[in-house]
Amino acid sequence: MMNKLNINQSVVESCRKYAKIIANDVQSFIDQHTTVSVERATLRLLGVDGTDEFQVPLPNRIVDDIVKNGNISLGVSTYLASALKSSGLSLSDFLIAYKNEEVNICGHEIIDQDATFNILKPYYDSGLKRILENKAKRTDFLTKFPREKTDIYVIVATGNIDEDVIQAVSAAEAGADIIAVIRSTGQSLLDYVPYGKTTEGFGGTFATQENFKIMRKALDEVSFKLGRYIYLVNYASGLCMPEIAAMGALERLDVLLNDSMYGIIFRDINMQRTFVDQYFSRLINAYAGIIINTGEDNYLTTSDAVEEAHTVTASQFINEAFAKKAHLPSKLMGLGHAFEIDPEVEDSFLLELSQAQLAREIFPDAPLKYMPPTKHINGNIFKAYQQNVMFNMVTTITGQSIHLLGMMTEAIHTPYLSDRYLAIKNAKMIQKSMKSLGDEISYKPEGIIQKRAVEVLNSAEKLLKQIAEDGMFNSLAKGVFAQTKRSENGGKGLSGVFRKNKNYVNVVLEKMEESFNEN
Amino acid sequence: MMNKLNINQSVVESCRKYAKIIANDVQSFIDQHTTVSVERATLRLLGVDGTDEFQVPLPNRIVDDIVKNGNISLGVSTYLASALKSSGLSLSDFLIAYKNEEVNICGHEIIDQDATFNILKPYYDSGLKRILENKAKRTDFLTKFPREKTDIYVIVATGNIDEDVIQAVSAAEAGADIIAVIRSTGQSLLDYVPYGKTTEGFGGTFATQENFKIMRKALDEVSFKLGRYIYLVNYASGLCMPEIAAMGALERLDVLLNDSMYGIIFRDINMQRTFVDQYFSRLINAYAGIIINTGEDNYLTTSDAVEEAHTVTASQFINEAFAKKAHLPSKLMGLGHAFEIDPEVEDSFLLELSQAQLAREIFPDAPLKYMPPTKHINGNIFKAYQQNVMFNMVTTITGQSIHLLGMMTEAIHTPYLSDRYLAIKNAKMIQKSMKSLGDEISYKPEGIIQKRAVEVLNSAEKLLKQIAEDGMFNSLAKGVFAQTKRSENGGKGLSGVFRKNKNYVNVVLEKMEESFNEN
Amino acid sequence: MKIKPYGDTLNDGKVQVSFTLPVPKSAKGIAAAKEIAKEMGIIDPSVVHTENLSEGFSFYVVYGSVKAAIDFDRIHVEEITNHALDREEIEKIIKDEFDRNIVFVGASTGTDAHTVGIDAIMNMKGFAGHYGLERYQGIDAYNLGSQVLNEDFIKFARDKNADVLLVSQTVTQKEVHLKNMIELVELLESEGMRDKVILVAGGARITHELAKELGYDAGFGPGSFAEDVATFAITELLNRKRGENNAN
Amino acid sequence: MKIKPYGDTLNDGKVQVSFTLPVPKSAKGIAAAKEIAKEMGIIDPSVVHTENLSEGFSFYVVYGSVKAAIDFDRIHVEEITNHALDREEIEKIIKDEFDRNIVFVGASTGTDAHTVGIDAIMNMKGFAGHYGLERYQGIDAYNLGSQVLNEDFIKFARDKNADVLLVSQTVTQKEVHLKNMIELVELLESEGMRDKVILVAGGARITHELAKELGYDAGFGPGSFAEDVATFAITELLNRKRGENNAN
Ligand code: B12
Ligand code: B12
Ligand SMILES: Cc1ncc(COP(=O)(O)O)c(C=O)c1O
Ligand SMILES: Cc1ncc(COP(=O)(O)O)c(C=O)c1O
Repeated sequence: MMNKLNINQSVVESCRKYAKIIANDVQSFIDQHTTVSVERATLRLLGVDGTDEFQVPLPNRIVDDIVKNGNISLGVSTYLASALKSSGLSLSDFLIAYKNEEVNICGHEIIDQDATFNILKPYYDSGLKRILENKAKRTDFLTKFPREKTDIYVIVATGNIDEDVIQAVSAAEAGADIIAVIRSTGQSLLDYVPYGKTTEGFGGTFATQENFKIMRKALDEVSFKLGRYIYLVNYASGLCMPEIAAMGALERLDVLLNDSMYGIIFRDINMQRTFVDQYFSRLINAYAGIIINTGEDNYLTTSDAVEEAHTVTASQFINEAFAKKAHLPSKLMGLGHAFEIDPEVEDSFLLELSQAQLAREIFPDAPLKYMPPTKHINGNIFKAYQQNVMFNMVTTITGQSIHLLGMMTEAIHTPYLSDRYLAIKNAKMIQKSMKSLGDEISYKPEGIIQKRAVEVLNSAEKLLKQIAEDGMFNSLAKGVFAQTKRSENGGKGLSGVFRKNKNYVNVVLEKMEESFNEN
Repeated sequence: MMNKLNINQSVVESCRKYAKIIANDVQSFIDQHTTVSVERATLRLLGVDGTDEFQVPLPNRIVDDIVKNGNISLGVSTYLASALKSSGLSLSDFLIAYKNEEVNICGHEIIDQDATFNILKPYYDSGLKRILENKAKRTDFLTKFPREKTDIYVIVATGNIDEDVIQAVSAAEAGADIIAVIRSTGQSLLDYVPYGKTTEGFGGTFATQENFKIMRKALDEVSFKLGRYIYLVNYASGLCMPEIAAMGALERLDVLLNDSMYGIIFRDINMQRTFVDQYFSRLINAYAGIIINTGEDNYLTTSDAVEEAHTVTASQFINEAFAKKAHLPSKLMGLGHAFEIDPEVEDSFLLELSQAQLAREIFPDAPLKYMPPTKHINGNIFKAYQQNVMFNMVTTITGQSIHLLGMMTEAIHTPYLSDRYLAIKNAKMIQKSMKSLGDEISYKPEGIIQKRAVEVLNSAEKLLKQIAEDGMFNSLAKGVFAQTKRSENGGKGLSGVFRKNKNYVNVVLEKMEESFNEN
Repeated sequence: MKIKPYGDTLNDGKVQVSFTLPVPKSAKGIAAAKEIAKEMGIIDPSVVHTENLSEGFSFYVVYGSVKAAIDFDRIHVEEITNHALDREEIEKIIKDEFDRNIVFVGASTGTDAHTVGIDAIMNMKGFAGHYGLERYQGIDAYNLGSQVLNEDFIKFARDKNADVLLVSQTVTQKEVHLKNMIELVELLESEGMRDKVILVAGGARITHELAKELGYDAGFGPGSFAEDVATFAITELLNRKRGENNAN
Repeated sequence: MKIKPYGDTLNDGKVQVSFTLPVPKSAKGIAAAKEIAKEMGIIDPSVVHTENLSEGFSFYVVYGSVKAAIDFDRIHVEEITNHALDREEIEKIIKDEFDRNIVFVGASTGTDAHTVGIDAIMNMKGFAGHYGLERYQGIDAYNLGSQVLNEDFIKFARDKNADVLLVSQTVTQKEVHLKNMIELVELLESEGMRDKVILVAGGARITHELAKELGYDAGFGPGSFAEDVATFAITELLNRKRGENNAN
C-alpha cells in the first residue's frame, strides 16, 4: 500500500473504531424509525408514480393520507397490501380508483407481514428487477468502455432540462466523464419530488424522474458515440433523500450526492429525519450499484480550510461507517474533500497536497470525490483559472478518483458552455503533462507535507473520540462540523419521522437487506 | 551541492573542458581583430556622443572617416589621440570643430601607444570612473534593498519611451523586479545606435542612451518608493553590441541580453563580427557589474524542445566559456533556457522540470534566466495563462534566478498593462503557495526526470566534443544550433571587421583588461 | 476628463472579449464573431482565437479598440459612506447618543442558503480580521442563518423591535434575489414597518444602486465589513433621530 | 438564421469582456466600466471584478448580454479552398498538366525575423506532420529565410522565374506588415511582374480578406499547411493556363 506520508496505521484504525461506535449508536435509532420520505420511496419502488389533479405526487398523497387517517408506523407496505387485498384490485387499477376517490388507502383490514409480502411480491419484484437490469446495463457499458483512473466531473445547471442536455452533451464531447445536473435552489427543502419534465428552475434544474430519464437517454447516446460511458449524477440530500435514490436507481443514475449529515448542517433538516433517510437511500444505492458522494468539501466553504481540515477527515470516517451499515462497498464510497485553502497562505499548495494524499492513503479503494477551490475564488477569472490549475495538479499527483472541475466563473454564475469547456481542457492538460509526476516524487521525511498529514490525522482521531463519547446528536448540537449547531428536535422535517410499530413492514427495504445478508 | 538528478560530475567537467577548447580557439581569432562597433564603443566610453547635422552619430562618423581615410586597424584610440595632440584641442572642442569640418580625424601624425594612453587618460579615466560609480550605486541599492532568490522579469514594448515608463512603473508596483525595454524590430540590424529620446518604434522602443537614462531615472524613483531596486534591462546583441554595452554601463543598466552567438543565428549577423563584438561588450559588462543574459531559449522557439534540449545545455557551456574569457564571474552569467515543450507531450512537465533542474545544478552560482512558453501558446488566453502557471511552478521548484514571465497574450500582441499585471500575480501566487515545494520533494532514482537529465547532459557532451573537433565556425556552418546554418563569410556586418595592426591600441579595452588582471 | 480603456497607449481603447457562438468553427464563424465585435463598437476587431467546444458550438477570443470614451467627471455614484468609522468610534456614538442598545436582525432570506456573507458581517469572529456586529458593545445582533422566509424574518424583527434589518442574498440566477427582495419590502410596507427600520441588503452581486432601486436604504457588495454597515446604520439612525427631534 | 453569443441558454447573448481604465479602483471606476460596457451594447452589464493594477490604473471584468444578433446566413466569406488536395494529388496534377517544375520562392520579408511560419510551409520536414513544399516532386522551393528586403526578394524571384511568391509576415505592431506588404505589391507592379506571379501572404495575423485587400492573390493564417497553399497555387496556375489557352 501507498505510504508516502509515513502515517501511522494504528491511528487510522483507531479512527475507524471510533467512527464505528458513532455509527452503531445512531443506527440503533435508525432501525427503530421510518419517515414519510422512506415510505414514499418504498411506494415509488413498488411502482407508484404520477400526480393527482392538484399536482400532488401520488406517493405524497398516499403517505399523507395514512399519516392522517391511519398508522404510518405500520409502514405503507402494510396499508397498500391491505388495500389491494381488500379491494381486489391490481396496483394500477387501485391507483386510478384512488385518484378518483373511489377507494381509500386506510380503513381496510390490516394484514400481517407475510401476507403483505405475498401481495406486494409482483410489484417489488418488478421494481427490484428493473434496478438490477440497470445495474447490469451499467456493468455492460463499463466493460465495453473501461474508465481511466480519474473521472472528470462537471455540472450543468441551466434550470431547463432541454438546455441541460445540450450543455451535458457538449461537455461530454469536450472530455467530461461525469455530468451532474444541479438541482434548483429550493428543491431540497420541498417535502415532495416534483413530477415530470421541467424547464424552469433557479440555479439548477428540478430533480424529477422524467428529467433523469431525459438526461440518461441523451448521455447514453453520446456515450455510444464517444465510446466512453458518461456517468449521470444527481443530488439526494434533502427532505426527499430516499425518494431521489429510488428514482436514481430506476433511471440508472450512476452517482448520487448522499451524505449522512449534509442536510442537517447545510439545509437545517432535522437530524433524526436525515439519519433515517440516509440509511434507506444508501441501501438503495448499494443495491443499485450507485456511487455515493459525501459532502465534506462543504465544511471548508464555511470554515477555514487550514484550521478545520481534520473535520473533513473525521467526517469521512463517519460517512464511511454509515455507508458500511448500508452495505455500500468501498468502491461505491465517493467520500468528499476539497481544495479550499486560501492561496495567499504560504505553502498552501503543500498543505493541499498533504490533505489530498492523506485521504487517498486512508481510503485507498474509495472513489474519492475531490472538489475544486470555490471560496477563495473571486471575479478575476484568470486568477480563478490558475487556482484550478493548482487544484488539477493536486488531483493528478495524488490520484483522486472523481475530479470535480473548478470553473473560472465560480464567483459569478453557474457555468457557461465555454467555462466548462475551458475547465475540461485545463484538467486534461494537467493530466497529460503531469501524468507520472505523482509516481516520480517523494516527500521529505518529516517535512511540511508529512507533518501536516500527521497533524490532521491526529486531530481527526481526537475529534472522533470526542464525538464517540458525546454521541452524534450532541456533537451536532455542539457544532463540530462547519461550525454549525443543530439541535436534535430542530430543523425541517421532524414531523415526518415516526417510530416503527413492532408490526412495521417495509417490503423493499427488507428485500434489499436480505439480498446483502445472503451474500 | 544540490544533486537531485544524480548527475555525473565528470560529464559536467568534460563538457566544460570541451567548451573551453572551443572558446580558446575563437578567442585567438577575437584577439587579432577589431570591428567598427568595438571602435565606436571605445569612442563612446571616451566621451564621444551626439550626432552631426545629418543625424549621423558622431562615433559612426569618426569611425567611418577613419575606415575611409585612415587605417582603422590601428584603432580609433590612436587616431583620436593623434588628432587631439596635433590639434591641441580638448576632446569637446575637437568634436565641435570636427562637426563643423574645421578639423580632420585623419591626416595627423600617428603617435605611439604610450603617447595615446597619455593623451586619452583624462577621457578614459572619466568614462571608467562613471562606470565604477554606477556600479557602486547599484551595490548601494542592493545593500539597502536585498533581493529575493528569484527576480520577476517583465518586458515593456510600446515603442514610445514615455509610455514605456508608465508601463514599467506600473509593473514595478505590481511586483516586477526587472524591467526590460524591448527594442524596435529593425534595430539590431542597424549599424549605428539611434540618438536621443524616441517615441516611435515597431514592437519595441529604440535603444538609445537618452531612453536608457529616462527609464533609469523612473525606475530609481519607483525603487525608492517601493523599497526594492528595480533592474533595468536592454538588448545588446546586434550590429552594435559593444556600443549598447558601453551605453548600458554609462547609464547603469543592470542586465544586458548579450549572447555570444544570438546575432549570428537569429539575425544573420556575420560570425566573425559577432564573436569580436561579444568579447568587448562582455568585458564592459564585467567591468560594470552588469549581468549578461544569453539566448539559448531562442533555440527552442525554432527547433523542437524535446529533441534539441541538449543544444541548450551545450550552448550554455559555450556561453560560459566565452564569458569567463571576458572576465565575467559566475554571478553575472545569466545563462538562458526555456520552457518550450509542447504541453501535449505526455509527461512534458517532467521533462521541463528535469531540464530546469539540470541547468540549476550545472551552474549553481549563475543567475539563470528562465524563459516562458511562447511557441506553443496560441490565442486562447486562458490556456496560455495555464501554461504560464506550469512554467512558474518549474521556476519556483527549481529555484531559477531570473524569471521572465510569460504573457497570456503571447500569441497576440506585446503586453498590455493588465497582461503584465496578471502575469505577475500568477507568478507571485506560485512563489508563495509553493514556496517550499522544491525543498520538500525528491525525484525517483532513475525515474523519468533523472533519466531525462542524464540523457540531455550526455548528448550535450557529445555535441560539445564534436564542435571542439570541427571548430566553432564550421559547426555554425553545419547548423548545430536552432537548425540554422551560417557561413563564416556570410551575414551582415562582415565589412566592419578588421585585423588589428601590431600597433593597434584600444585604451579602454586595455584598461579594463588590466583591471581584471590586477585582481 | 474623457477616459477610454487602456491597453498599452493612453486612449487606445483596447478591450478583450470572449464568447461562444452556436455554430461550428469555420471561416463564417470567424466572420460572424467579427460582426458581433463590430456591433459592440469595436473598431477593426481581431479574432485572435477560435476553437470548437463541441459539435455545433465554437469559442472566440477577440481583441480590439472600442470607440466609446466616457466622460469620467460626469459620472456620479452615490457612495454609501466615504469613510467607515471603526468599532470603537461606533460603540462610542451608540453610548453617547442613544440610551439603549441598537438591534440588528440579519438573515439569508428566501431559499438562499449562503450564510458566509451574513456571518462575515454579524458573527463574533468576523471576517478577514474585522470583527462582526456580535462583538460590538451597544449592539444586539441576531443572525437567523439561512433560508429564512420573509414572513419569519419580519416576525422576528417585530418581536425584537429591530432597528436595522440585514438581508443577505447570494443566489441571483433568474433574478430570484429581486423577487425575494421586493417581496420583503412589500411585506414590510403592508405591515406598516418599512419606515420604522433601516433596511440593508448585501451579497456578492448586490450594489448600492440596485438596493436603492428596490426600496432598500443601502446595499453592500463584496469586500464589505461589519464597520461599513454599522457606520451606515448608526449615521442613518442618528439622522433620523435628529430629524424627529427637529420635527418636535 | 439569426445567431447571438451563447452562455447557457440559446440566444442569451452572453459575452465576457475585460479591460483596464486609467483611473484608480473606485465606485466611480466601476460605474465608468459599466458605462463602457453599455456603450458596447451590453444590456445590464455586471462588473464582476475590479482590481488596482498600480497607481492610477484599474482592471475590470464584465459579463453581460449583447443585443446584437447576426444574420448568419447573410455572412459570406470567400474561402480560399474548401478542400485541400493532398501531396500526391498535387504532384500528379503538376506532372499531368505542366511540362516543367513549378517554382515557389518564399521569405519572411522586411525586418521580420520570424521564420518558423514560412519554414513550416516550405521546409522538407514541414509542420505538425505535414511535409513542406521542398518535399514535393515537381516543385522547386526556395526559402530565403528572414529579414529579406523586398528588393532582394523580387530580384531572386525574377532570376528563378518564380511562379509563386510566398511572403510571411508575423510582426504586425503599428501595422508594419501592411507597409511592407503594400510596398512589395508596388515594387512588383513597377517591375511589371505582378501579373506574372501568384502572390501569397501568410502569418499568424494574416487573413485571406486582408491579403486580398492589399492586392495579394491569397492570404493564409494559423493552421495552414503546405498542401493548402500548394492546392491554391496549382489550381490558380491551372486556371490561368486555361484562361490563356482559351484566349489563344
Ligand atoms: C460557499 C458557497 C456555498 C456553500 C454555502 C455554505 C454556507 N454556509 O454559506 C454551499 C456549498 C452550501 C453552497 C451551495 C449552493 N450554492 Co453556492 N457558493 C458558495 C461560494 C463558493 C462562496 C460564497 C461565499 O461564502 N463567499 C464569501 C463571502 C464572505 O462573500 P459574500 O457572500 O459575497 O459576502 C460579502 C459581501 O457580499 C457582503 N455581504 C453579504 N451578505 C451581506 C449582507 C449584508 C446585510 C451586508 C451588509 C453585507 C453582506 O459582505 C460579505 C463580506 O465582505 C460561491 C462562489 C464564490 N466564490 O463566490 C458559490 C455560489 C454563490 N453558489 C452558487 C449556487 C448556485 C449554489 C447552489 C444554489 C448550487 C446548487 N444548485 O446546489 C447551492 C444551494 C444554495 C442555496 N440554496 O442557496 C452560485 C450562485 C450563482 C448566482 N449568481 O446565482 C455561486 C456564485 C457559485 C456558482 N458560480 O455557481 N454554496
Ligand atoms: C518564435 C518567436 C520568435 C523567435 C523567432 C525564431 C524564428 N526562427 O522564427 C524569436 C525569439 C527570434 C522572436 C523574436 C521576436 N519576436 Co517573436 N515570436 C515568436 C513566437 C513565440 C512564435 C511564432 C512562431 O514561430 N509560431 C509558430 C508558426 C508555425 O506559426 P505562424 O508563424 O503563425 O505560421 C503559420 C501560419 O501563420 C502560416 N504562415 C506563416 N507564414 C506564412 C507564409 C505563407 C506564404 C503561408 C502560405 C502561410 C504562412 O503557416 C504557418 C503554419 O501553420 C510568437 C508568439 C506566438 N506564440 O505566436 C512571437 C511573436 C510573433 N514575436 C513578436 C515580437 C514582437 C518579436 C520581436 C520583434 C520582439 C523584439 N522586439 O525583440 C523579436 C524580433 C523579431 C523580428 N525582427 O521580427 C510578437 C509579435 C507581435 C505582433 N503582433 O506584432 C509575438 C506575437 C510575441 C508577442 N506577443 O510579443 N520571436
Ligand atoms: C452531499 C451533498 N448533497 C447535496 C448537495 C446539494 O444540495 P442542495 O440541492 O440542497 O443544494 C450538496 C452540495 O454541494 C452536497 O455536497
Ligand atoms: C540574447 C538575445 N539578444 C537579443 C535579443 C533581441 O534581439 P533583437 O532586438 O534583435 O530582436 C534576444 C531576443 O530575445 C536575445 O535572446
